[in-house]
This record gives sequence, structure tokens and C-alpha cells, in this order.
Amino acid sequence: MNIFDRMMLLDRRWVFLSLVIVCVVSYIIPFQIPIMVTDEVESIYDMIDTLPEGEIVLLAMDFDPSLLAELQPMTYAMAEHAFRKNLKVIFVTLSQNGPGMVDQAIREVADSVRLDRTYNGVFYKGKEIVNGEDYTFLGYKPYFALIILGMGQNFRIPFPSDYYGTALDSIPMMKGVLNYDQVACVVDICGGNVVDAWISYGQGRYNFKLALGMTGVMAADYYPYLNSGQVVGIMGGLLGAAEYEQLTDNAGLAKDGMRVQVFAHLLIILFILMGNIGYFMSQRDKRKLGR
Amino acid sequence: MRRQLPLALVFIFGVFMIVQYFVPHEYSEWVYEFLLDWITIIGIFALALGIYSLTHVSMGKIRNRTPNWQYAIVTMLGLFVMIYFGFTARTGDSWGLYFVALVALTLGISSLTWGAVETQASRRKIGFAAGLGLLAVFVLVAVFDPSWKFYFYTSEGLQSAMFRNFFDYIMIPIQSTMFSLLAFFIASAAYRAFRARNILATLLLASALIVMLRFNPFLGPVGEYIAQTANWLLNVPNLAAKRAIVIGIGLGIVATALKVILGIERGYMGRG
Amino acid sequence: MKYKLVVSFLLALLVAVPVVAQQDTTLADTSAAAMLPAPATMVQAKDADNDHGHAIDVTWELSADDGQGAGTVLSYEIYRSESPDGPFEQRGLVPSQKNSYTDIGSRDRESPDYFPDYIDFYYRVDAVAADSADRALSEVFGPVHSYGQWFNTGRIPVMVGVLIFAILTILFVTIAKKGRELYVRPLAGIDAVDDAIGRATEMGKPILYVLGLGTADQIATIASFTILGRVAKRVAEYHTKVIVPCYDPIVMTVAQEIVKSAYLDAGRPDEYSDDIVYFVTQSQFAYVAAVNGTMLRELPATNIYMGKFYAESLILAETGAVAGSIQISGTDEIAQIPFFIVACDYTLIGEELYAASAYLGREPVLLGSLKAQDYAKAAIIVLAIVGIVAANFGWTYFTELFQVVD
Amino acid sequence: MEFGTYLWTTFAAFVILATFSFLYKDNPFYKFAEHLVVGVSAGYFVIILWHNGLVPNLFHRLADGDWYLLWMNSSKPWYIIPAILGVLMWTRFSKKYSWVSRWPLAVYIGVGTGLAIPLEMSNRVNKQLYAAMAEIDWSNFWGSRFLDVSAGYSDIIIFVGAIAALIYFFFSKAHTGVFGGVATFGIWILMIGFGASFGYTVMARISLFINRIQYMDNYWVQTAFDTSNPNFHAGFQILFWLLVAVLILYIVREIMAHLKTKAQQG
Repeated sequence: MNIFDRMMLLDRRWVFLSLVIVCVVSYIIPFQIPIMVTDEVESIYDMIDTLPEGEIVLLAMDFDPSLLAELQPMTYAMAEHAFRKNLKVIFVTLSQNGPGMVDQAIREVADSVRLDRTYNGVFYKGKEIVNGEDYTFLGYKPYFALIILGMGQNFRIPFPSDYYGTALDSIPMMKGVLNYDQVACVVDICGGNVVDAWISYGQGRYNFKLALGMTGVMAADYYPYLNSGQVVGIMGGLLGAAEYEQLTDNAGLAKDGMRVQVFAHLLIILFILMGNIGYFMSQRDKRKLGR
Repeated sequence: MRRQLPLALVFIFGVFMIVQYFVPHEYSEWVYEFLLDWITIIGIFALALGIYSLTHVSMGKIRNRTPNWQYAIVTMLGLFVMIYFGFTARTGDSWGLYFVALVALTLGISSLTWGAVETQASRRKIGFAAGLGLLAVFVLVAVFDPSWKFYFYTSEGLQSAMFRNFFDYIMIPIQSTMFSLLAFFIASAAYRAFRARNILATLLLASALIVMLRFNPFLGPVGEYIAQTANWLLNVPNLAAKRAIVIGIGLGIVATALKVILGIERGYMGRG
Repeated sequence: MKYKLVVSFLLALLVAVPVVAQQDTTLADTSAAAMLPAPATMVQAKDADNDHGHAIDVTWELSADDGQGAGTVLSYEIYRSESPDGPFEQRGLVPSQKNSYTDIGSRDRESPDYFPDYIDFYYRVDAVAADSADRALSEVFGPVHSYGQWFNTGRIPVMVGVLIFAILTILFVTIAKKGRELYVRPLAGIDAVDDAIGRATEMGKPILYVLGLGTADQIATIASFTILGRVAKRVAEYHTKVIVPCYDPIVMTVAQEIVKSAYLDAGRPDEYSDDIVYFVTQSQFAYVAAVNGTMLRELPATNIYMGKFYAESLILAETGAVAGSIQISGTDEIAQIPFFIVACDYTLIGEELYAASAYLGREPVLLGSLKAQDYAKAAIIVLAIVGIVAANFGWTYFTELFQVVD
Repeated sequence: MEFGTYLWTTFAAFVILATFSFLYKDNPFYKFAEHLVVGVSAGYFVIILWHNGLVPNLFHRLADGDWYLLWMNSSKPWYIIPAILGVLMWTRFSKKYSWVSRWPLAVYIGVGTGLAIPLEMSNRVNKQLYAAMAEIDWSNFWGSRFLDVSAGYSDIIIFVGAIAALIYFFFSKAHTGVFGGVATFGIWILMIGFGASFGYTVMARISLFINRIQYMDNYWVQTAFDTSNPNFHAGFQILFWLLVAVLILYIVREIMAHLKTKAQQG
């Protein structure tokens, strides 16, 4: 058996072992991988990054906890980015099982913002983000199309008080914030049909800047809105989240997951190539012998 | 009765189900829902046949001492214990003699079974005596221990601690691990089978490789083109292929189902 | 439940009003003062089509202030009453720009949401202003009642499809019965089945037949039963062993009957035992674990997978490859076909699984239906080509003939 | 985490490792896990079907009030029919009357096939045919970027590809001449589609394994060393190292056995 036959007829257990090693090692060691950034994610990043301090971002987390693994990383990346840039965030969820999830997300992002960090060469001092000053969580209400329309008139119509029961008027950051006109941009992260309402009822009627984050499978269907300019940018799945983390220079859940994925994929591709090289070379040897 | 009646039943119920699809009226809906319940209930009764088969095969292995017969005991214990947990629950926080009863019942049934299959008369006697004694212990505990109870008509058993533990720490871990073996098998299958032997194999291989490379960060500027090609492959040729297969399957299903209803295809019924 | 949500939303609106009123003057100026919007007009209601009753469709013309005009309308609220004078009960709520609503209730008499048929109702649609509880009441429409239909006209295309196809099938089966030779092209996977049985006999190893995770009323499983019948007969003739682990108890029952009959047909009823076809468990991956173990311990010469398969397809097929078995597969589960193609030696793609039972028997009656399938496919191709031309010339009346409305 | 819970978690870790060991070869640990899960899951389904199927779908309907009155005072006495059919399935236990079990089977299969015909016709044939009759985007025929999914030419490829692939499935015509050419194009489209699906699924499958690593890491490894846990004591680490020792012993044993056979061969 020469080297090419060996390349072709490797025991599959070597494949298994290599995969275990690659996955476990890239899971344990937090090294960095470069991520290719697409235009549609970069435009979302630019939109947030260029906002002046004190502006308000509306972050809608309209997904079920079942999609947590895919959509949570981008939520964290965007929220932390906004807080680091001293922007204010209004959280809202139009998914019935959303409130607990948003509450947890806010707490975990707050923990992370408390640390001193340097991103893209800029030093950000850790700070305590304060409910009512840096963020407000409006909570959940049913009939999402109506809520989206209602918030276009006045946030107080669907949400007279926030999730924790404080009246919106007694929340400092909401003073003078009436509707979408006082919000710099809206980001909808969703895994269902709520996004259609944000596009047609929200953006279509009130004409605000809208950015979308969605599952990888859904993303392809929304590119037409990107071309028509209704949507600023689209982030699809774990990959989109990893791109955002790449742009903010803040590696998190998405890049951790992608690191394992990238190397596992590379390993499989490597094995396929190896098998094919072995196959072609041994074919050639056979032909030579035949002659 | 043996052959014609079943064929007639298939025809009658089949035609009724086809017709009801076009009748939205609530009477039609009522019958439809009732018939679906029939299916569910027949399925549940049939599970008894399945459990009998599983028990029969496992017991056969144990009795004949076929290779790996010891593991059949594990299966039988798992089955028995899980059913027992599902019908019992604690009434308070204490376990009482719960496990004593379980062990007595398990050993009791085991020794009775042993006694029943054993050929030597003296051993049979021991088996029966021990079995009956242990069962008596079980009955005594079950009647006089107030810390746990049997629940058949209400579903306390589903929430009982041991039932949940077996589910959470045995069933779920093994099953998700079995599922995750796919990560390895998808790799080995790709390595073994993706060989550019002929044009079809090459197309399969190339398209899979492009899609796998769709988010590779080490490709530089080429990466974007690969990502777009992958996206196109997934949404254009893949959609065309799926549409053709779906239509073909649809026709195949309807044709086969028609043959079954009309009694042309009766292979599923066996003979005699 | 929904009713409660509506109530809570209304309460929220009530709370919001004073809140907005308390805003400082600069903000109050931006919001339109409490001005009554124009009402919705032309309110119509009729029984909802093609349903079991218990539902009424309400339509209206948008208020002049919805989107245009003062633009103050935020939503419409749909009210219903048993008399034109009230009292009216709120039944629904839709955002602005929508001009229809279907008032659906339960058909269950005991349900609090019960919607009686054949009772006259009156409807009213309120145009509700955005920033106040002020509303414009429409004219009341009625009486109207709901009732169930006996035929769903939206499903006519399906009925036509089933009828034409049934006629085609019966026609070709009749022709085939008369003894006309029907050509069918060879299928690699089918020819492999016979070879595989021969190979198993030579090697003195068993054949593993997996019926998949389908239930006995799924057509893929029924097709698989027929194939099992042929395989079992050959196996019995050759004195080879077949192993059939089952996932579903009813599938097991049917499979036992089939294999038993096959042994009878082959004249070897003594070699049959019920343990050839056995039940494992009804849990997907536990079943896979067991079948995997069987493969590595029994080392079957051939594994045949026919029927419904899900994620386990690749686990089974790769383990089979480890055991060195020849593998033949067929499924109509589209997501799993790629994995079978990659990991098995022969794969029946989708429809070919259904054709296989006819092929293996070479019975003219069964082959007749293949011919019917081919004609149906030809018809679909022609219709699709005409349809796409029609769609691009805007002849929607042609394409709409094919639209199924559920 | 309490010690009792950790004991169970360690057992879960053991059966997880036992299941993974199947990748290496069939071995006693895998056999144990396999046979255990078969028994436990079969028992689980007996209980689930009893409590969530038989009791609500049958018993509660047949006996609304006291169970011993059975269906005498039931509001839905007609549910006795499926109960009888179900019991008839059990005639299979008898050799003589097992043919009676064909009646319930016939009902079961009749309902299933009858249900399938219009549904499959509608969902797989009618709706796909209607979807194929789509308008082609002539205004954006060449697309706005490289291999644009929404471009007009992509619409045409989808249509032509689907027709060609459908032609591949013709059974009663030999694949020769022009017809054969189109059929060949059809199988190409099928293969490209299958390849793409395969490549796309890899990510989800790798995630499953990552998820397993996370489970072991978060619940088993980290708990063993989590001294901030108020219930923490040496038992946690003893359990942890015990399982690790078993694992190492097994690996060492396998390597020794392997070397031994190598030496005998060599």
C-alpha cells in the first residue's frame, strides 16, 4: 500500500479522532479567527457606530427562547455595542415567551459592560448601566401589528408603563421621547413573521431606519428589502452575529461557536481533498501499470 | 371474513376520508376527528403487542444464553422499572419503603419467572416459594406504607422524582449523544463517498464543497463569491430539485394509496 | 384568552389617555387634538365561505382619515350584537389599512367562545383614533348568520386532480390486466435487491430490513411492506436469514404477517418464528442505538432501508458501511435523500420507492399504475409550461384555475 | 448543585461517554447504554401513552363519572368502538384467531391512505404546480450581483431544472436521444441540489456535538471543581476522578491489546 492508497483508504476512526480533537481544542482555547464581513452587516454596524452619544436605539427581540442559540449572540453584540457608545436602548419584545429572555439578556450584557475593555484600539471604561437612564424595557403585549402602529403614535399607548411597572413618564430617558421620531433607529431581531409587520406597518408607515437580525434560513428571503432600501442591513444567524462581533472587536458567543464550526468544516474539506488526491494518484498509477 | 371484509373496510374508510376532505361541514369534521381518535387508540392498544415482542425476544436471549444475554437483563430492568416509576409517586417528601417494595417486586417476579422456566423440580420449588414470598413483602409494603402510592387514573407518576431522573439523566443524554454522532458520521461519509469518480459524483462533491466553504474566513476576497454561489446553489438548483422530487412523490403516494384502497395492492395484508 | 388580551389592551388605552394629556405642551402640540376621525363606511358582513360555519366575514371601506386625510386612525374594532340596537360586544381588532376581519368562534357548545350558527347578528366597525379613545362609529349592518357548507369550492383543483389521476390509474391497470406488455426502464436499486439476497446466501450472513420510523398508515411504509414481501420470499427460498427490527408496534404486526406469509409461500413455514420481526422501542435514537448494535454484532451481508427516515438515516447507513454490508435505501423524506445517496450503494430517490414495489413484482397490474404516473407527470409538465407563459402574459385566469384555497 | 444531582449527572456523563465509545468500536459500555436506553424508552412510552393517550382519549370519555360504572353513564359512549377495535388487535396473541386483527388494521390503513390522497395531491402536486407558474422577473433579468437568487435567469433555471428533473423520473420511457439528454440534465440538477443540502447540514450537525461538549463542560466538569457551590464536598471530585479513571483505564487497555496483536502479527 503506497501513500496514495493510504490517503484514500484511511480508517474512519482517524477521521473521528481528528474531529474530536479539532472541536474540543477549538472549544477550549479562545484564539481569534478572522471573519469575513459582508456589506449588509457592516451597514448596521456603521449605523450604530456613527450615532452621537445619547441617541436612542429601539431593540426589538421578537423571538422564542427556542431560537436562543441562533439569535441571542447578535442581540448581545448589538446591545453591548450600543451601551459602549453611550447610546440609550429601548428594549421591547413582541414574542409571548420573550420577556424573561430579554430580562436575562439585559442582566448579562450589563455584567459585561461593567468591565474595562479596549475595542478597535479605543479604551472603554466599565460602567454601570442604569434602568431608566441607559435603557428601558417596555415588556410584551399581544397583537404585534397594532403595537408597532401604536408605538408610531406614542410609546405610552401600548406601554403606559415599562416591564417593571414604572410609568413611562417617570422614566428619565423617556422624557420627551414620544414615538419613533425621537428614536435614531430600530433593530428587529426575530425568527418569525413579526418582521413583516415591522417592515410594512413600521418602516412603511413611519419611515424610520430599520435593521434586521434573523435566522440564517430566513435571511435569504429579505434581501429584496435591502435592495429597495427599506432595510438598512441584515444579519443572518450565527454567521451574521460573528461578523458583528468582528466589527465591534468584541468576540463573544457567535465567534466562539463559529471558531469550532470553521475548523470542523475545514477538517472535513481537508479529508475530502485528501481522499480525492489519493484516488486520482492511485488511478494514475493503475493506468501506468496497465500500459 | 378473513380477506374480503378487511379489503372492504379499507375501501369504505378510505373513500370516506377522501370525501370528507372536500366537505367542510361540522358533521364531516366530527366524524373525521372521531376516526383520528380511533387511529390513536388502536395504536395505543397495539403497543402491548410491541412490549410483548420486546419481552419475548429478551427473555429468549436470557433463557437460551445467546451471546450478550446479560444485557437483555438490563433492557428488562429498564423497562420494568420505568413503568413502575410511571405509576407510582411519593405522597410527601420521604421515600419510606418505596425502594424496598420495588426491589421485592422485581426480585419476586424474576424468581417466579425463573421458577417457571427451570426444569429441575427442586429449583422450581425454590423459585416459586421465593417469588411468592417476595411478592407478599411487596403487597404488605404497598398497603401499609403511606409515603407512596400507585396512581393509574391520574398522572402523578409523570412528575415523580425517579421517573424524571431516568428521563433526564438516562434517556435524554443517550439519545442526544446518539443524535450528535451525526457530526462524526457526516464527516466520515463525506470523506468516504465524495470522490470525483464520474460526472454525477463530481457535481455532488463540488456543490457540497462550495456550500461547506460558504463562511470560511481564510479565503480572502474570493470568499464573498463562494458565499454567493453557495447561497445561489441552495436557493436555485436545490429548489428546482426539491420541486421535482416533491411532485413525483406526491404522484407516487396518491397512486399507491389508490391501489391500496381499490384492493389492487394488498401486499401489506399477507396471505391466508 | 384572546378576549382577556383585548380587554387588557383596552385598559392600557384607557390608562394611556390621561398620561398623554399630562404631557408638557410642546409634546401635546405635536399630537393631533382629540378630533373625531371619519368613520368606516360600507360595512358588509356575510357567512364565511367554505368552512364549518361558526364564522362571519366582515368587510368595510377604509375611513377617510386612514393613511390619508387627517391620518388619525390607528385601528378598527369590530363589534357584534344580536339586535341592531345593542348591546354590542367587541369581537375583534385590526390595524389600520386593513378592511376585513373574520369573526370566528368555537363550534363547541360548552366553550365560552361558542359562536352559534343560524342566529342573526348585527355588526358595527369603529374607526379608533390614534391618540385618544375617541372613535367613529359606523352604520350597523345586519342581520347576518353563519352556517356550515357541504362543499369546499376552494379545493376543486384538488378534486379534479384526484379524479383525473384515479381514472388514469384504473384505465392503465385495466389495460395491463388485458396482457399488454408495458415497458419500464431498469432501475439500478431494484436490480441490486436480488443480487444482494444472492450475496447474503453465499456469505451465509443475514439480511437486515429496516422499515423506517413511519407508521403503518403512511404510504411510504406501505410501499416498503410490499418490498419486504418480495425480499422475505426470496430469503425463505434461499434459506437465508432476515432480521426486521421495528419502531412501531403496528408496523411490526403487519411485517410479521407478511414475512410469515412469504415463508408459507416458499413452502418453509417451519423456519418462521415471530422473533424474526421484533419490536425495539418507539423512541427514535434508542431504536437507532439498538439497530446499530445489531449491525455490528450480526454483520449482515445486506442492509435494506425502505420507508420513512429522519435524522437517523446517516447514522444507520454509516454504521452499515463499517460493518461492510451492501446497502440499499429508499425514502420519500426529501431531507434525508442526500445522506442515503452519499452513504449507500444504491438509493431509490423519492418516487422510485413507490415504483419499486411494482418493479419487484413485475405484475402487470402494478406496472399499469406506473404508466398512469408517467402520464400525470407529462400533463403536469405541459400545464406548467402553459402556466408560466400565461403568468408572464398576465393571464391570471389560467393560473388561478390551479390555485388551492384552504 | 446537590450531591444527589451530581451523582445523576455523573451517571449521565458515563452513558454519554459510553455512547460515544461506539465510534471506536462495539464494546461492553456501549452495549450497556444501548440496552438500557431501549428498555427505559420503551417503558417511558408505555407510561406516556397510558397517561396522555389512553386515559384522556378513552377512559375519560367512556367513564365520565365513577370508573366502575364504565360507559353506562358516559357522555360519549360511542368511544366503545375504537376500544373494541383496539382489543381486537390482541387476537394476535392467539394463533387461531389472529386473522381477526386484520379488521382494526384495515380500518387503520384505510383511514391513513384515504387521508393521504387528497392531502398529498393538494400539498405536493397542486401547490407545487401553482408555485411553478410564477412570473419571471424580466426587469431584473441579469440580477444585481454575482449569481443573484432573485434575478430573472434564476427563475428560469428553477423552472427548467424542475421540469428536467421531473423528466428523469419517467419510468416507461428509455433514457435515450433528446429525452435522455434532458433526463441527464435533470439528474445533474438533482445531484447539485443534494450536494448543497448535504453541505448545508454539516453546520447543524457540528452544533450537536458542540452542544454535547458544552453539556459535559458546564454540568459535569465545572461542577466537580466549583468550590463556590454551598453543597460542595470531596465527593464531587471523587466521582469525577472515578469516571476519568475508568475512561483512562479503558483507553490504556485498548492500546495494550492493540500493541499485543501488532507484536504477534509482526
